[in-house]
Amino acid sequence: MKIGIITFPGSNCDRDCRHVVKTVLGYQAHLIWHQETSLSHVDVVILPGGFSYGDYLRAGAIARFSPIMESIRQFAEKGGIVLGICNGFQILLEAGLLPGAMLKNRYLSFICQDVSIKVENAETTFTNEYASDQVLTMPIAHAEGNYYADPMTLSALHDHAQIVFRYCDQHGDVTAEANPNGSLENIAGIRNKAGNVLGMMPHPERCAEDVFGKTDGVALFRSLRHALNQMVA
Amino acid sequence: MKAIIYVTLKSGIHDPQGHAVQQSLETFGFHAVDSVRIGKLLEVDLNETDHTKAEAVVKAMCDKLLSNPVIEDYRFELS
Amino acid sequence: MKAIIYVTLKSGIHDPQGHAVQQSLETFGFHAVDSVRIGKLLEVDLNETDHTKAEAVVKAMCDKLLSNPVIEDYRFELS
Amino acid sequence: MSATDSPIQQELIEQHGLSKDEYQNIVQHLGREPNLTELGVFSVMWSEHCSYKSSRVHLKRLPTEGERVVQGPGENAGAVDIGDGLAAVFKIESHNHPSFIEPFQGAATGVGGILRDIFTMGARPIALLNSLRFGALDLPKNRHLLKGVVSGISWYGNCIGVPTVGGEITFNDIYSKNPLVNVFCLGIVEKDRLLKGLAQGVGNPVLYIGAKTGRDGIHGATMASDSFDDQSDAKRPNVQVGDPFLEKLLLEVCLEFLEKDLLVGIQDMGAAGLTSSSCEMASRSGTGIELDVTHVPCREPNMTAYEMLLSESQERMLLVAKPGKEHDVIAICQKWGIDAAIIGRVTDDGMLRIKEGEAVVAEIPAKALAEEGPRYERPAHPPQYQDLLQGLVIENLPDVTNPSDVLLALLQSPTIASKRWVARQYDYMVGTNTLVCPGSDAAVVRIKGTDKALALTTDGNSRYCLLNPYLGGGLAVAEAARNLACSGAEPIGVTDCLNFGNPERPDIMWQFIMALEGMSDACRHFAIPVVSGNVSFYNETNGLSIYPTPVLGMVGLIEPASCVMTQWFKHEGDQIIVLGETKEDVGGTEYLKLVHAREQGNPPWLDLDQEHALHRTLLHAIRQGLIHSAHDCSEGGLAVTLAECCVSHPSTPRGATVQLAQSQLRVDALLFGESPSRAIVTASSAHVDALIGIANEQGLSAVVIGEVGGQALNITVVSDTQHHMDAVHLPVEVLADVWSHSFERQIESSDKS
Ligand SMILES: Nc1ncnc2c1ncn2[C@@H]1O[C@H](COP(=O)(O)OP(=O)(O)O)[C@@H](O)[C@H]1O
Ligand SMILES: [Mg+2]
Repeated sequence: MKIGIITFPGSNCDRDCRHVVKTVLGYQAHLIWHQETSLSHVDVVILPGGFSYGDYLRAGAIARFSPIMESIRQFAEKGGIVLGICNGFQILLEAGLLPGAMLKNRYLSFICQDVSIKVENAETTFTNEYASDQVLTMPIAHAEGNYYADPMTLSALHDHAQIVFRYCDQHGDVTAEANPNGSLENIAGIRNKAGNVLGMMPHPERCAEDVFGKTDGVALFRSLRHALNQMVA
Repeated sequence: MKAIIYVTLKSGIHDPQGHAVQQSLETFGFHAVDSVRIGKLLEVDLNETDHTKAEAVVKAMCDKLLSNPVIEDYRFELS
Repeated sequence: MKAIIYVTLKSGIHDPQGHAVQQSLETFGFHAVDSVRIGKLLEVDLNETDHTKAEAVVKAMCDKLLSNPVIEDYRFELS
Repeated sequence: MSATDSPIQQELIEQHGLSKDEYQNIVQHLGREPNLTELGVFSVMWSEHCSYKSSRVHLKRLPTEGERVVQGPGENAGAVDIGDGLAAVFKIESHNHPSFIEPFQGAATGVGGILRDIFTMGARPIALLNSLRFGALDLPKNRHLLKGVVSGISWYGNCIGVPTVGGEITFNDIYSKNPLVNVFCLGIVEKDRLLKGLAQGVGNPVLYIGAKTGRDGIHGATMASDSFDDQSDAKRPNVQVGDPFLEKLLLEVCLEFLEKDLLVGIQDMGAAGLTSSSCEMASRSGTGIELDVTHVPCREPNMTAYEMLLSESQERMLLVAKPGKEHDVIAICQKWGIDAAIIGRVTDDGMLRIKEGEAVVAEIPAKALAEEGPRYERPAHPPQYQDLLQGLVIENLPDVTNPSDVLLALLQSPTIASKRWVARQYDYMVGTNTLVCPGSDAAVVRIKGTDKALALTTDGNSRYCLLNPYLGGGLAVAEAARNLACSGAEPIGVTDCLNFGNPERPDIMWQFIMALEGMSDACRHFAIPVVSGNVSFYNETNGLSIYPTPVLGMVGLIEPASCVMTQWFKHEGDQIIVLGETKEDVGGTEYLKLVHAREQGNPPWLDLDQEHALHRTLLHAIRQGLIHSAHDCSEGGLAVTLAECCVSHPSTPRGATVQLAQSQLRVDALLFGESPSRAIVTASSAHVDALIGIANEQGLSAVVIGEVGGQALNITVVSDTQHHMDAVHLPVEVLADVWSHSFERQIESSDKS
């Protein structure tokens, strides 16, 4: 599996993603500068976390005009797998590759902590190595992760099983107390209608090594490979 | 010309930042405040003297970058 | 009453955010933009009907909380 | 050289913070009267902040050598060898004055500054820590300062993507008008590729990269060398605004220069901006630098040479490129969207020569600015109040009768309560290196590509230093080293930030000298070299000085990385052992302040040999896999330490049952006294004997005092006559709630009262 990781000015989880994909999991990883336009050499594109353009104006707003974004749009249209993590999710929203928008967190400005999230849909390109309703522990670290969509968009998300992860408590109950940022319906991650683009606020690359005592992120990357194998087959 | 652009959250969308500010006003003893909503104020200097052209440019900038139509409205003044 | 408060950076204070926005507008082809400065726009609903009192309250709020007098100026309108 | 336009008046000299003698000295160096620009340049370079004029003669006492030292004090940051061809580069710096004037931007730009110090050495920053001091949280102003500082640190560090992995915050009213903001950064570089602030090679191009120059912070360096009075508001236009996004680009650009080997030298434009970077680089290299200010990228129109030379606009660097490489440098800057300009060249005449086009506007020997500034051996005397401070007669105070309540009160106090409210505003995980997150004795980051990890801590206890600055200095070093040892690390280097009052006062100077001596002796004893540091004087408002506050940032090596230890109890049934001896150390404690409202007495006595024995015992025990947790005793004593062991586990608090032998001690000294050189460790029963053996070999006492388990913390005190006192009996739930949430409750609920 060849994974392309986009570096925008201000990305800061690009190298973390590469470390996990390449050194920990043994896949191929390429950092791709945002001014490049070719994605022909990769199977999967990751938009990593960070503060592209300092998150000035709105998180992800400026990055979406980078030259690579047009290539990503075409890549996604042809069914290519695109994963946006944290700031990457925000960029996908701003670019219109995923529906909705991010508001500022409801309580504290920036929150860094481990949260529990529930796999709402284990049939996706991104989650096929998880069990349905499985409760995962993953870190979040963001100031704008309060997902918003208008009622029509929200019902479309429901209709097409696009909600992939929700914040929950340790037992898997999706409660208001378990919602760290005020996100609509505790949404932590959504995919597009076609199912090949996912945006999520938690960081799977930060929980993919034994040394951290948490490895729930590994299955996400494994799911991608599984999905790719099936696409080829 | 100079454009003053006002970007506000669409009505009906909860404004967490405004809410937080309202709460701290409350704790500082400003009880007369019912609600606070926070938007952006952009002052843009343009080297464009034609009013119609300037208007078109500012509108395009707002649509493309300066506001997010999913959650925000904007209006502007030229002078 | 309703107060619209405009908070802007004092002149001479660097506005990295505005600068970054201006630069990206430039790269997206908006060459007519000389400078962008970004401030805040606050809409405050007050349950106060007396204009003079409202004015005093809003001024106090701005001085104490809504603006940072070290780097920002403000002005407001009541309606 | 153009003649002085109009003669320099006495008033102007004073406005520049220069004394008459200093002015005469300038005239001597120049062989003529300076012009206004030159006067400005001298004034910043000879300010306390840049010249260390009151401290330099004393700083020599610090031990700065050791086998691992790659770079000692004098460069942008210090560096120590950590093996595998790598060096750890680190430094601590204060941003106290700017943070008082504007807490958010002041703290943010402090983080920006320390990061630049690290990556100008070619090192990639991998961790930030801080050390903060505020007045008590019941004053709204102090809460405002705390919130502003924390969000400024959080904004800058998170945005640039360097994790803030730890720090410390303590509270005392003395900091109400002079809060302290000290920030520490650590980076990693290949040892042989360390970059330095050198301007070698006559004719080599001098480049300016980064943000454009504005009129920000002109005279920031002289401000940092000034005390506050009620007119300080007038100094406000000096506020600088940080741009972490630009700094992130600068960071990547600098590392790319290193990779492509384009540079001779590089230095950050910190305090006194263009002036200090250029004259220091030239002075270090025995060369000169000639700059033409018309090439300096400016943000505002009509800036004068004076303004450009003294501006403290953030996120700027000065560099000297290898011959012919200047265009590669510019190309890399263009790729990342950063301004770059060739503004001058290296010369052989030792002069800092500033031109405006063809006209020379300033011409000063670089060494005169950077190295030959004034140096004072200022008078130093112990203050008369010192005897009063130390004169505590403990027998006159009643012993504790309600230890449970006192324990809860201590756990609630913001100095001791969990700082999770703060830490979770920081991205402490970015970089995927953080093995121990905020909440244990030290933070631990792994070094990718090796089997090593580094433990990091910042420490300092200013009350100890007030009561006995010599002892206080040593205790700060001891605590830092102990925190590292508890984490499984061997201390390998230290950086210090010396925050003091007005050095022109003999009592302050005495505190400074004594504290420095205490620190030096302790560092020497433990063989930990000091490789970098910072002095912040004039932390004084309306004549009231802060307590003497030396803060240490210490780095320890863990190898293999699997030998990492954390402070919390882990297994039911583990035996609890106290290492080290408890003495009657009540003076200067949190307990004495909280319960008896006194900041008095002699601070706990520090026996350096015992302390060292503790460090070695901990390291041996951890490396041999004998223990499951280790937590040092510091503020709040044994009782607080035990409670923290119970409740600081990130998810699962545990109870414990403990019996303490009173052996001649007062109960308050036993439970809440702050004897150093102690730690609480746990081990399975099978390993207890081996552990005690190691301790005894090192000449350290080790006593089993109880067992982990149950739903409560029970502490029984057994007197010499076998009388049993149920000192503490508290459900773990209660302890956990009080310790975990008190801090945020005090910040948030006091706003509502
Ligand atoms: N300003 C801060 N920023 C981040 N973490 C902090 C801060 N203050 C305290 N902490 C964390 O809380 C824990 C306990 O701090 P402290 O009481 O100072 O420890 P110690 O007494 O062992 O030095 C440490 O892990 C520390 O890193
Ligand atoms: Mg400790």
